[in-house]
Parts: sequence; C-alpha cells; structure tokens
Amino acid sequence: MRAKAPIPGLMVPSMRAAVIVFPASNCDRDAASALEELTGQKTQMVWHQQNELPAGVDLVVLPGGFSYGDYLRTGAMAAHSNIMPAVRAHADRGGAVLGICNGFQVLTETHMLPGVLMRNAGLKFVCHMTELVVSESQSAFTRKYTAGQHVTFPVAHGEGNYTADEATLDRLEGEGRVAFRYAPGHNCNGSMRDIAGILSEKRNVLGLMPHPERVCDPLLGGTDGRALFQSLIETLG
Amino acid sequence: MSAITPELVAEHGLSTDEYDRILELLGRAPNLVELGIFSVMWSEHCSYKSTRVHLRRLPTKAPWVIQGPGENAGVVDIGDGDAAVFKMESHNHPSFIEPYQGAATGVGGIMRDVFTMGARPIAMLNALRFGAPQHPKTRHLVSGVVAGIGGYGNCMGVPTVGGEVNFHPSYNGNILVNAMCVGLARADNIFLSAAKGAGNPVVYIGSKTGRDGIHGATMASAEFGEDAQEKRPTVQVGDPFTEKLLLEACLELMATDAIIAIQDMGAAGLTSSSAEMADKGGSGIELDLDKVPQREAEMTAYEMMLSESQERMLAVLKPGREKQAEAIFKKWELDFAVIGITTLTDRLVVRHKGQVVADLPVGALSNAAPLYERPFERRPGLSGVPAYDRSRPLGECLLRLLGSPDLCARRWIWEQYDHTVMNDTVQRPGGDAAVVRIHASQKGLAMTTDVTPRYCFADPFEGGKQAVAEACRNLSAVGARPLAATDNLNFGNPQKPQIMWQIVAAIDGIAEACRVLDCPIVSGNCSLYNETNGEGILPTPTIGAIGLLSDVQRMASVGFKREGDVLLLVGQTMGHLGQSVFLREIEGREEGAAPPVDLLAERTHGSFVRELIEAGRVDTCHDVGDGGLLVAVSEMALAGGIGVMLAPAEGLLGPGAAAADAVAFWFGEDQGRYLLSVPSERVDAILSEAKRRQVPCWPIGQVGGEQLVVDGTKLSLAQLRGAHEGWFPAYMGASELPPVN
Amino acid sequence: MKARVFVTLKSGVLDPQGKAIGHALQGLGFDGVGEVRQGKVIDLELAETDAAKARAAVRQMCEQLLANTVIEKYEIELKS
Amino acid sequence: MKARVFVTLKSGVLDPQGKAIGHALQGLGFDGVGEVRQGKVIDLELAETDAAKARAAVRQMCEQLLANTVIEKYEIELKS
Ligand SMILES: Nc1ncnc2c1ncn2[C@@H]1O[C@H](COP(=O)(O)OP(=O)(O)O)[C@@H](O)[C@H]1O
Ligand SMILES: [Mg+2]
Repeated sequence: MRAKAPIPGLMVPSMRAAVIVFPASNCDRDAASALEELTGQKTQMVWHQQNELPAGVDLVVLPGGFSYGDYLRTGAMAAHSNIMPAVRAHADRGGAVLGICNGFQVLTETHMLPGVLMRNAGLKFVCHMTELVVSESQSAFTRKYTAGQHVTFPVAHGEGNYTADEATLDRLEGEGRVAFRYAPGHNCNGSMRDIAGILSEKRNVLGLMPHPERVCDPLLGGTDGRALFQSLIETLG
Repeated sequence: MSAITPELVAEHGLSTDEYDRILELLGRAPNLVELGIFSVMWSEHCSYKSTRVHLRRLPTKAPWVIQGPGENAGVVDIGDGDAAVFKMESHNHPSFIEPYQGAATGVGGIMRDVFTMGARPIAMLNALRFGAPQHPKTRHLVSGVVAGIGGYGNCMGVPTVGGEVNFHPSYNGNILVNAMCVGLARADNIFLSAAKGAGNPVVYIGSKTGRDGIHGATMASAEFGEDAQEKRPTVQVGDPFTEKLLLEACLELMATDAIIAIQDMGAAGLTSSSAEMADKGGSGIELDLDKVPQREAEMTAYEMMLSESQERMLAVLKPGREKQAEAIFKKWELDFAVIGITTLTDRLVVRHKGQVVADLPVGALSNAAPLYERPFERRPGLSGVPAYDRSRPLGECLLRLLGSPDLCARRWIWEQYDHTVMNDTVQRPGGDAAVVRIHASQKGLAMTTDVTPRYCFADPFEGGKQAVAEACRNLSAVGARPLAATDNLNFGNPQKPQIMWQIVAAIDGIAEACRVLDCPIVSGNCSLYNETNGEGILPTPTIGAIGLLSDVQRMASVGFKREGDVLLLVGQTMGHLGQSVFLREIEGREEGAAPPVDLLAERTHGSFVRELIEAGRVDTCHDVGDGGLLVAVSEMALAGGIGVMLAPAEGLLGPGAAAADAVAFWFGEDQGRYLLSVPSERVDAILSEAKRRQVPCWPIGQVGGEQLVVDGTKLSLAQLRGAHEGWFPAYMGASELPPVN
Repeated sequence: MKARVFVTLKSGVLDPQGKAIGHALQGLGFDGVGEVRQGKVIDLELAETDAAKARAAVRQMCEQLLANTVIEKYEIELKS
Repeated sequence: MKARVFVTLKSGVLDPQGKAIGHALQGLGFDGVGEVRQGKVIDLELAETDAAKARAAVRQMCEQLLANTVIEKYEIELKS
C-alpha cells in the first residue's frame, strides 16, 4: 500500500488500531486505510490465528466481509477464532472494539453484543447509501456527532436484520445503547426498532451494519463516517 | 480398457474426420482417458477451431499493451509501473441450467483468470441477456443469475461496478452471462503460463477434485435440444470462500520468486491447464493422479482429468521451493500437492495407480487441433427506412421507453452487488462507465461492457463496429482515454453458413473499429452453439473495454449539477429509426438498417469530449445510445434531480435526413453523439472550439426546474422517475421464487 | 396435517458449507467428525387431511419450488 | 455412527424466508398451505460408536457452533 499523508490540519493523534483479518474478511484493508488516513499511523493487521493482540493497541476493529464464507451463520465460525478471546479480554479491560457489518455479526455471535443479525427481510443483499440517525452521542464512537443528527453511510449486507427479544430491546433503548438507527423510511433490512448499531453495556464495544469506513473520502460519496473515527481518536489518542 | 467405438467418439463430440486425425497423429488408437483428453482439448471451447482463423484479424498491439490474447487475461500498462489485467468470459449454458451456480462459477472462473496473472481483482462487470420478460423462465433466471453473481462477487470483496442487461425472445432458451474482471498488478510482476524447463515440480493448489461438471467443456460447445433438461450434466457448485483464500494465497506466493508458471484450472481442469502450460513452455509434463487431492472415493483417471471442480490452480515452481509454497497454502488452509514434474520430452504422461493411463504428444493436443475455415454465406445488411407514425405524442412515447425492459433503471440489479467495497469506486453503476480509482493514487480506470445485438443481427459488420464505438464512447463520456478491449463472442451454430457470416462480419467490424479508435483487443472468449431447437440467439459480440483517467477529480458523470447550465449536443442527428428501441417498443416492429457508424467521427467527437473533461471544463456528460436523445436527456435529469427545458434550434436534423420531424429527432439512434451540460459562460468557447475541430455541436436546451419540457409537453421528474425506476422491481416483485440460498 | 421436507445436495455435489462446518468443528476440538453436509428443512402446515394426497402435493411443491433438482434431492415426512 | 441435526427458529421468531416460500407456493397455485418455516439440517458422520456419547458430543457441537440458541433450537437424531 502506498503511504498517504494524513489530512492536514488534524492534530497528530496517537491512537493505535488493529484490524483483525479472518479468512474472507474483505473490508479489512478499507478499514485500515480509512484509519491510516485519519491517524497518519500504520494500522496493525492481526491474523485470526494469533492468540494475542499487538501490545499497546487502543482500538480493535472487526471488519466487514464474509468470514468463513458466511457459511452456517454469519460470524459464527469467526466467533471461535483463536484471536477472539484476546479481543474479548481487551473489551473486558475497557478497550474499544468496533465491529462493522460482518464484525457486528461476529460480536453478536460471541455475545459481546446482544441479539442477532438475521437475513434481510427482503431476502436480498442490499448495497446502497442509507440515511441514519445518530441516536446516541454519548460514547467514544459517537461523541463528535450530535444526537439526532442525520448521516449517510452505505450498507452492503445480506444479513443485517437486527433481532432481539422485547426485553433486550427495551433495555438497549433505556440504557442509551442504540447508537445508530435507520432514518424513517430507510430501514433496509427489517431491523427491529430500526436499529443499525448498538453499544455494549460498558459502551466500549460498538457494532453497526452500515460502513463508516466507506464514507471518509469525498470522492467516494461523502465524509459522514469520519466523525466516528475522529471520536475514537479524540477519546483514545 | 474399453475399445473406442464410433458411438463413443460421437459422444465425445468428435467428428469421424477428427477421430481419424487422432489415429494418424498417435499412430494408434487412443484409450478412453486419451479420448477424453482429446475431446476437451479439441472442443470449440478450448481450441477455437471455428474462430481462430478469423480472430487473427483483430488488432492486438499497441505500445501500452504488455500482453495480448493467448494468456489467461490481457495486460496493459497504465503508468507508474502499474498494469491493468482484464478479460471477459461467458458462462451461458451452465447459467441456463442452474442460474445461481452457473453465474456464480462464471464469476469465480474469470476472477481466477485474472489473479493467476498476478493481479488483484479490483472490479467486476456483467453483461446479461435474457429471454422475453413474459417467457415463463425469464424471471427465475434473472433472479438466480443476479443472486449468483452477487453471491460470489460480494463474498470475494471485489466490487461489481457495471454491466448491461437486455431482454429478447431469441434468448428464451439460451441466456447469456458474460462476466468481466479487471485486476491490478505491477507491470514487472506478471505471471504467465509457460511451463519452461525440465525437472520442475508441478503443484496443485486449491480445492479438492470431485466429479464436478465432467464434460462441461464439451457441453459448452454443444447445441441444446429439447432434451437439455434430461441430459443435465453435473453442474459445478461455487465456493467463493475457498476462492477468496486461493486469491490471497496465490498473491502471497507471487510475492516470492518461487513460481515459473501458473494457470487456473478452468474448463477441462487438469487436462487443459497441464497441456497448455506444457505447450507454451515447450516442455513435457508428467502427472501422478494418485497425488491429486480428491473429494470423492474411487475416482478414475478419466474423471480426474476431465473434472471441472472449481477453485483450483496448477503451478510450476522452481525446484526446491515446494516447502515455502506449501507453508503459504497451509496457512490459508488450502490443499497443496506436488502432482508432477516437467520433462524434456514433448509428452503429456499421466499415471494412475502405477499405470501409465495416457501418453500423448503435447503438440497433438494444441497445435495439431483442428482449424476450420467454415463456409459462410455473405449477406448484405438489412436496409430500408421503416415507416412510423410521425404524430406520436413525445411525452407518452418517452414514458413508455423509459419504462421498457431494455431502457429502465437497473438499480434492482446493482443494489444486490456490493459495488463500493475496496473503497475506490468513484463512479458507481448507473452512469456511462464505472470508474475505479487506483488505490492511493489520482489515477482511475474506467470500464464498460457494450454491444447492441439487434444492430448486429441487422448488420453484423456495422454492429461489430458499433459495439466497440459505444464502449469507447462510454469511456470518453467519463473522461477516460480508451486503452484496450476484451471481446466475448456469443453466436449460434458456426456450422450454419448464415451464422458463420455473422461471426466473420462482426469480427471484421470489431477489428476495424478497434484499429480506428486505437483500442486493441487483448483478450477474449468465444461462445458458439447458442441455439435452441435450431433457433440461434441474436449475434452478441460483447465488448468490454477499459480506459484511463489520469486524475479522478476530473471525471464527468451523467447527472445535471447546476441550474442554468446549457445543454449541448455533440454529433450529427439524422433521425435514424431503423432497429431503434422506439421502433420496437412503440411501433412493435424490429426492422430497417442498423445505424451506420462513422468511425472517424467517433474518434474526433470522443477526443473532443474527453479533452474538455480532462481540462476540467466539462463535468457533466452522457453519450446518446439506446432510445435516442430524449431518453439520454431524461437520464441526465433523473441522475441529477434537476429538470431541463429543451429548445433545439431548427434544422438540427442533419443533411439527407427525412423531413424534420420530432419523433425521428428525439428517438433516432444516430451514433457518435454526446450530451454536455455546461455553465453558460463556457458555452461560446466550447462552441467555437467545436467549430475549429469540425465537431458538430449545438445548444439544445437549458438545465433547471423540476420538469422536462419538450415541444410544449411537460413531464415532472417524478413522472419520469416512476417510469424509469418502476419496471424492474415491479417485474421482479412478482417473482415466484425466493432467492436460491 | 404437517409435512417436513428435507432438501439436501445430491451426493457428489460439492457442499462448501458442510466442508466449512466440518473444518470448524475440528478446530473446536471435536475429533472423529467425518463428512458434514448441510441441507434445508422446510416445515409446512397443510389443510389436506388425506396422506396420499398431501404427499403428492408436497412432491409437486418440491419439484416446482422447494428443491433445485439440478443439484438437490428431497425427502418428505408427513405427520398428522 | 451418523447424526442428523435439525436447527430451526424458535417459535415466535419471525421467519421471512419461510414466509416467502409460503407466498410463492400460493402463487404457484398450491392451496391450503398454512405456516411455512425453514430451518437447517446438518448431517454428520461420527467415529463414535456409543450412542450416548455421540449424542452428548453432538449436543455440545450444537451449543457451541451449530445453533445460535438466542433464536434457534435444535433436535438431534442418531442413526447407526
Ligand atoms: N448487470 C449489471 N450489473 C451492474 N450494472 C449494470 C448492469 N446492467 C447495467 N448496469 C449499469 O446500468 C447503467 C446503464 O446501463 P446501459 O443502459 O447498458 O448503459 P450504456 O447505454 O451507457 O451502455 C450502466 O452504468 C451500467 O453499468
Ligand atoms: Mg452510455
């Protein structure tokens, strides 16, 4: 990968990020380059067979893709990878974990986040820009957004239909853990209560179906995703 | 081993003459394994026996061409040490039999062709032709093919960024699925398939071998009959997960210097990959089938040699590098086995259970394969100016055209494809050409697939020209310089002189256009015998072309961007309605001459437009294609969400055109035309430059408002959008089948 | 009447899912797992009360929709 | 020994796929089809010959991997 200078005018951040690579992850590079562009620092790529995270990592990203071909259930096999105990331990220590798309599916399969992501209600893969509402700005991931703000991120998934029992949903809402919702009329997969992304109890784990890393460059159709990474940089840097 | 009977020979798709030739070459009768090997190597699919003599007429060279036809994919230099590697391939028959898996494995196959050259795939396109929408099978085929393409490509993490779709009854029993892959490599690290040198290990990588698609290669060359349903061969099932691992593992191995040659196992898997590698390297190969990783018990030599199991590669390594390579494939959890060695002889020797089961001269399989100059029957192109109703109301016609199966929006399709993964898609589906940025650079590759089968039917020569011209036009319209093309020639039975003429004339048309437009053919694929019960498909020589943008910031797109812009029309309008969509959809007839293609005009108009875009003077451009001017204008309005007031000057219908009439002006399909939307203060300079370069160019309207206004007719954007976006979801919404998996 | 339909890949047809599941089970330390194949099970509630008629109808459903008979086979189980 | 595992959605969990199949069957003219649910069937070959041990092992496989017990239930059938 050719090196790219960080965006001028940004503070020099020191957040260190690692992206986990599962077999058939395919947004790993996208996440890494979005992070590199914003932090100006090399992102560590961590192979799923490793047992430990690199020392000093602040943020662990579980990227999008089709880990293990999405066979059996999305995220099911990746949840049992060698690296996952280390990711869980990192989260237990309060470290930040961001699961995007397939990464979100892995997080639910490990029960680091509640609920499941079922097949899209329309039964088809959907790839398009989607309007979201930031429902919660009180988190390391969303502090640079304002609550209620509308943002546009792309979705690209076949199984993003967020499903949980009523009690779980009530609890998520009651505790302010629904980070992103599909804006009215934009629920592209049938998710309950329009949920697009949720936080863990300790608010240091975020899983979301839409792809913030694909909207960090104006040439790609927007920059609404930047604030998510900048929130992390500000918090963890 | 069983004796070779005439029936057995016929079942292998070999003619008696061909079999006699085998006897002569060998000086003995082949055994069954050898017969199987000959049958696939001499099939139309592998040997191009009907087309080879004609394909030689295609221009294949240019200073920027690194690798022309003959390898797994073509390679062109795109500067800074980067190379673009691309090819298109058909998976027509398998997709008709099993649309999901057929299309999926088509995608997998073309990707392997590209990454076997050392390139990482960066974009996919798909050119699809289905039967009439009302045909009972069509909806199921559309749904399965689209799901299959998405299922494989999405999992691979390669964006599917473009393509085309047509519906026509001639494809009722014979759909076309042409997939194109574009990859990125370093120009100094391209891998070829020549197994040079003796004593080098031959290694097998990827998935295990099963009894998949045995006879696939011969099937791809056989005409369908009524009983196609019964004779269903085992179709291959794709495993994109394994392919993704194979891709990463191959690229990792390619970063070492362990490889001498590598080739994917496509049609006729082990047979064609080993024979072709030996042939190109001028060496022999010995294979030991006992070492081949096998999925099923008791596989015979015949089955292993002819299996078309997917996600497999064959490589020749430098001696002593086996361990290093094996470690890489172990890491990616793929099968790896040394299954043979290259030799000094010119023979392909196959052993199984200690016996030699085949021993053939490599040359007999390749060079000595039959080559036919099949007779063809020259036929002049259709002619005549069709009659039509000149008083048709424009607005009503426009709405019907925008909502017709061939012109309506393809959103239903491309939204099932991940078209933004890899973070470089700077122009998404829906425009003229897709544009993919070269990662972490300013450069971009534009890509498109084009052909207008109804023109090719009316006049294969003009139609061949038109396919290339339209591809180049789509590239120029985004501001890219056309670099090179790949051709996927889909035709009926070449043993019929009328069909052979279509092939010969289309190739001549393509060749001439490629020459004039400086766009050599660097790879291609032929799919013949696309017939059902003796009825051929419309001749469909699909052209896939790529172009280069030096700065993706200066790229044009189709949507109107500013109120107040002036809409300029580039190119001559003659009101050509022969073979137009208007004639078919509104008048209910398919007749007349195909629109003539003036290649020199294409060239000048193309450079004029492209240079304006490159100079940053134009950012909004659309070529005028199917459906004509009014359809193209509507597409610009819809993409930008801004209306337009059309007011062309009198007399824009060119000299020689029939009496000026609105229908011909707005719906004629004259070639070589573009629409530009330009801020008013730039118009004069552009017009005078056009004049200086002798490019016809006129203002025809002004951008603004929320309506399209033409000749006193007003249509709201919402009305246009309803028509354009409505057809596909409504048609597919009535789907009787949920997606396959 | 209830019908349960099993739709599985014909033998010999590659089953990428089954393969991956087998692999994953091995990785989890389950020894002695041989071939794994994955299929679909479809449960239907039927108004029909006659078993023979129900079976015939379900067979038709399989041929027309539930199974992709190019690569899949099916079995039908009825329970009343 | 062979094991067949059925993984199906717990009752109450919405099954869009089953619904789509039901809808499609109706569209094809099959009357009297009530609720349709789709699940998975996983066939395993096991080296284990003791039924009780085999069942215990398969139950573990289900809990750990084959089913997501948040929404799915499973049944195990053994055949020797
Ligand atoms: N099968 C497909 N997959 C992806 N994109 C498609 C497909 N078919 C058409 N498109 C896209 O829809 C747009 C319109 O297609 P088309 O009318 O064929 O364009 P043009 O007339 O410029 O060649 C293009 O951007 C094309 O890439
Ligand atoms: Mg175009």
